[in-house]
Amino acid sequence: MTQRPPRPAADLDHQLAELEQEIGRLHVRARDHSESRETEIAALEQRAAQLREEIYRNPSPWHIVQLARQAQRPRLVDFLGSLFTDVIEIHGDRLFRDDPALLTALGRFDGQPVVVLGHNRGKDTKENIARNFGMPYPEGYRKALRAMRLAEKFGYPVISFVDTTGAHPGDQAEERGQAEAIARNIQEMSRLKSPILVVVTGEGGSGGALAIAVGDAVLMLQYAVYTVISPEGCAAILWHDASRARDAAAALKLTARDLQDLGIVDEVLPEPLGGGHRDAEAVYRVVRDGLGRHLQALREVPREVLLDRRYAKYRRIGRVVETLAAGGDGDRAEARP
Amino acid sequence: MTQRPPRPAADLDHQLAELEQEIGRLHVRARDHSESRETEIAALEQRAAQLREEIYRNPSPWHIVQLARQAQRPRLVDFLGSLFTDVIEIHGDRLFRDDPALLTALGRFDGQPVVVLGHNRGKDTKENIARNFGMPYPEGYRKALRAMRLAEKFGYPVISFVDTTGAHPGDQAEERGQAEAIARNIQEMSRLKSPILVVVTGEGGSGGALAIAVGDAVLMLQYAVYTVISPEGCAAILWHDASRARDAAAALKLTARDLQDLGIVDEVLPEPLGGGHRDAEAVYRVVRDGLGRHLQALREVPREVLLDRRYAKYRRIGRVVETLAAGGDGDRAEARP
Amino acid sequence: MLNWLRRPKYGTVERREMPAGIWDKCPRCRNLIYRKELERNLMVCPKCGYHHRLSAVERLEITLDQQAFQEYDASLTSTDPLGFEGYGAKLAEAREKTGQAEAVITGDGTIDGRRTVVAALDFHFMGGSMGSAVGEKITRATERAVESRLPLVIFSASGGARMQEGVLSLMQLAKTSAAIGRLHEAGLPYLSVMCDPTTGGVTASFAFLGDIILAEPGALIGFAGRRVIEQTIRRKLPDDFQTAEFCLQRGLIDMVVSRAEMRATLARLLAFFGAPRVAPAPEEPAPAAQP
Amino acid sequence: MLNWLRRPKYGTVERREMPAGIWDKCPRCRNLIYRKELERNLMVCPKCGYHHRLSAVERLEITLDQQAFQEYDASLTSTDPLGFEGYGAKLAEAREKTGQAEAVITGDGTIDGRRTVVAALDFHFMGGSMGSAVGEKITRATERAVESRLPLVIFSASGGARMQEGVLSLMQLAKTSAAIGRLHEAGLPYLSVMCDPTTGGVTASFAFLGDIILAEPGALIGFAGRRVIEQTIRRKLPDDFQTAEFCLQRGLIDMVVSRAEMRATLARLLAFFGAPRVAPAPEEPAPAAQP
Ligand SMILES: [Zn+2]
Ligand SMILES: [Zn+2]
Repeated sequence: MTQRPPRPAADLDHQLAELEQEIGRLHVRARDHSESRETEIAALEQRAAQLREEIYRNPSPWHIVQLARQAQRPRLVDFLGSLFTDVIEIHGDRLFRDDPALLTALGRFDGQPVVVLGHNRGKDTKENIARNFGMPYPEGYRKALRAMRLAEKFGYPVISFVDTTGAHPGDQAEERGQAEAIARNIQEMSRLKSPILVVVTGEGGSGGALAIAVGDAVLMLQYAVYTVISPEGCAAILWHDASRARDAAAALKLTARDLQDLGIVDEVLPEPLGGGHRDAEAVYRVVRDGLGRHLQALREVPREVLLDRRYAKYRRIGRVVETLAAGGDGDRAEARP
Repeated sequence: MTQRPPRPAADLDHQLAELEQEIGRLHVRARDHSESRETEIAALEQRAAQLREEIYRNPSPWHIVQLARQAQRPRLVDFLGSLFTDVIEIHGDRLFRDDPALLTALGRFDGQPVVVLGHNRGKDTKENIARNFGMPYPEGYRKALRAMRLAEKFGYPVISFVDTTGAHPGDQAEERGQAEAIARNIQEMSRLKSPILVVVTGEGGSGGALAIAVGDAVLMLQYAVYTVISPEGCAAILWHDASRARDAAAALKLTARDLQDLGIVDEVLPEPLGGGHRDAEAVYRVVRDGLGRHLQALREVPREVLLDRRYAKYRRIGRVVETLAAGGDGDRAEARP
Repeated sequence: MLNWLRRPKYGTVERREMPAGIWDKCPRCRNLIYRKELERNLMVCPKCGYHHRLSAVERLEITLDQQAFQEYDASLTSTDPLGFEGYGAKLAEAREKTGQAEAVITGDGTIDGRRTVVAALDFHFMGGSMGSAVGEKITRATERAVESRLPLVIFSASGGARMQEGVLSLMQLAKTSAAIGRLHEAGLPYLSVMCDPTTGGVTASFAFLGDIILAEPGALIGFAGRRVIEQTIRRKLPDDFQTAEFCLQRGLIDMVVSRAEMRATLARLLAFFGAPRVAPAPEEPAPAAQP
Repeated sequence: MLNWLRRPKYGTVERREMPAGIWDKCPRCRNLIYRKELERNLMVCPKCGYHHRLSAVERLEITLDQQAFQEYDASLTSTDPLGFEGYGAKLAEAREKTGQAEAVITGDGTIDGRRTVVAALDFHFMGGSMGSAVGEKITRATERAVESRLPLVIFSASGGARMQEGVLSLMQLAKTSAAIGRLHEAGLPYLSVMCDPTTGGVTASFAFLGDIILAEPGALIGFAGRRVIEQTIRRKLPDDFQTAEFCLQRGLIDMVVSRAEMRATLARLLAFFGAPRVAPAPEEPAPAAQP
């Protein structure tokens, strides 16, 4: 894992905020007093742009958490519309309820039939309330599993889009066995006889994310995050101080680059400077390109090899040591593949 | 299908009821007046016994419906206790609820591991209310399916006991997809890679029965019934007269012998004269014997042959004609195997 | 309606051959609708969207490409295996009324050029009830799909099992579901379309076993009947209980598709699942309505 | 307690080595219970049946036949892969406190003469949290079960994933579940025993993937924490929420088994599933408590 020198991201934030305030004040004064402040404003804005670029170029993990949570980030329905053709949404777990937080669909990618699924976050509050902010109930995971079994029946690849703060922390989700549903999906995905491609596009929140994120290739947008717990939750539990979320974000190694270094993410898909919401088309391009390459590679892999490789891929994730082996000093070892 | 001459079952019923009343009156009089009526009573009781035997020996379909509904008939828990050893009940569909109307268990039959399941009717009102009178909710069928998949994983035979008036006619059962659950079970049982033995022990009511009744061998106790609709329901719908249930019972061909004639039941297990509740041990004996023989035969069948035979068994059930074939007169034909 | 489908040999169909210009009262919105307009609108009320029930012939006419239909087992019918009081007369009456030998039409045809095996149940024939013949025809059609490696599309419209055949009719649930099970194992697609009403034994067998389950708007879909449920729970059920929309919300079906969109939706699904494309048949004049 | 288990090499266990005659207050019924009596009763309160939490060593001691245990990977432990603030110190503390290198003990042994692979999580070790080492040890044990064609029994007691290892710990859900998936495909039995508490990532992976799932009475079993749920739904949860009994009623587990019955129940299940029977080991005197 590479360590990068710490950057004073907080300072940059602070400077930028002050600049933006000052620019605002100048605009108001120019309007109210009919003064021309153009030169002054232009200078400040140039400085702000520089600062922004500096931040964008080397965003801190906490900045990246903010980018991942950006409300206007491309969502599943955007990817569905831009990367796939002949999309037909399918509904329901055939057991209890159709969970709008998790979308499943048939569609074509590069003309080939695939099954697409993912967390179905909305663009605005109304959509998000209707879709429970992309936090599935157990029936959402079971709906995803049904779609994946459909894919398996026909040998179609599964493409899964991960974008959730996590599982739904509600009593009914517990009563209907969300732990069981997540466990079941993880197990079934590890053995599903179809290629599985995963793209982490926004927030990859813990079990609610992993429940649809076990695959042969896990791609991740540059400013997405993927984490075992939210930085806020981590700071609250470990340090009893939710305001240390910024530190937790850094400590958790939740960025795409970190996760690539840790062997968890297979490819980082670069985003436009400042975040995917600034140029959605550019995001679609890198996702399309990434999916295309990996799908092509996976198509050629025989089914048994595919399953063996998938197993080996997860098998080796983790860092353990034999503390007392050979005299007690400890051999550092990757998990045995 | 053999046709038997009609018997005046109703008359016998009537005569017996009158005799029993008269015997009762004599007993009362003997007690109240300290008279000895022993000879008289003995004569009447002999006559009643004759009548009973006559009825028992040739019960009408409607009598058999009554016998099948007899409250003291041996139930699943009795069979579990008497035919199986090392019984361990297992619970739950792993989805929504543990349905007490449907029991699933591990156990040994003749020392061999099997999975046992069935409708879990109680012996008294309290038990029956707790178990919804053996009428499963969707989660009951799904629990049964889970148990069957467990059997399949280990190659253990499934032994299923059918004893229900039918599926639960409630709103929640509908909301949670009881049609889907029944259909799923029927399909999965038709393809399950384990031998399946079914014993219809009491009432085999429509879809609620069939949901656990698809198998390689379907045995049926002599005074059990198996029907597409209750005689009362049939009479009400077809003739708008529920009191014609007796006629419907005859018309529906719901007795074990009738169903054997129709190729639906593989073996009729004889019951003691007057019904299984009069000698439960005798019932256990015939069920044990029947299960033992069929299980032994099925054990020797290779898995693929088993599935092909099971398919063929159901494939040929039904009576159809080609009405207009070869000039329009109609060739009677069994369904093509 | 297109009125192109080759009619079966059974009897004469008089269904809806009323004098032109007649008006129908919509059973839902109570508006009077000009019959021709209703027919042009695929028997969907232009005022309220109510989907009138269609016969199996009408269903196939509006779904399949013209001329491409090859019917299976047109003359197969149930006998009266139990000697059930009144059954023979009812069968005869249903045949006379519908012009069909049984409550389902099966065959293969194309939808927008995609070949598929297809079945359509007919509620007008003894409530679309499944006896031996319906079960046998569904099963044979399913087996043909497996043999020919074709998809299967079934339009259900049924009150359930045909009680006049006793347990023989119940066993058709097992027979058809077993055939569908083999179809799934063979990796072939099965699209189930639930039309108004799809209840009882048909829901508890093939209708709920589709890879994709579609339904017409407002279609009644359920296992137990509303009346018996209300008796059990001792209260009124909500109006939308057991409707297609209710089932969609409960996760039991995939989509509710209006009749106007159904053909195109099926075509897209068949295309997705790789149903074989056939060259479009040469245009021929539509045949006269009756042979 | 039997106190026969070979102790791991790590540190000195001081757990419960208090002077004889001490009294414990039961956290549920508040009665004072004589420590020896509690131990004789397998750490179950004789007054109210409260099941005290056991260490992994205690769990194995009361479950396995004496002397038959062969430990796997005793010295395997998590490193601090993320350089996470405070993690190293916490690990060291947990090791010192429990005498274990990690939060799970794995190995094989016999239960009533039936050989099985077994794992026991230790809630006293960082809340039984699953980091790389716990995931790795569970996975290796599962793979050993497959290689040796042995059953697998896992006693879970865990607060979930170990957040100090970030997504590496989350990925242990995938790793262990994949291994369990292979075990199922190999047709080998897996008995999952949920002890108090089994929550978070461990429930969302191997703990809920047992062929048979058992739980101790009153054990807390759930994915999300009570507090966060109450914040979400803005009301109090019932007392029995997320208990073993609650899960049983919800169809999520197979049985609730008291500690007194657990060993016998596991033995019966292992016998049912055909776990290989081994000759009983010759009686040896129980070893002294500490090496
Ligand atoms: Zn209308
Ligand atoms: Zn106590």
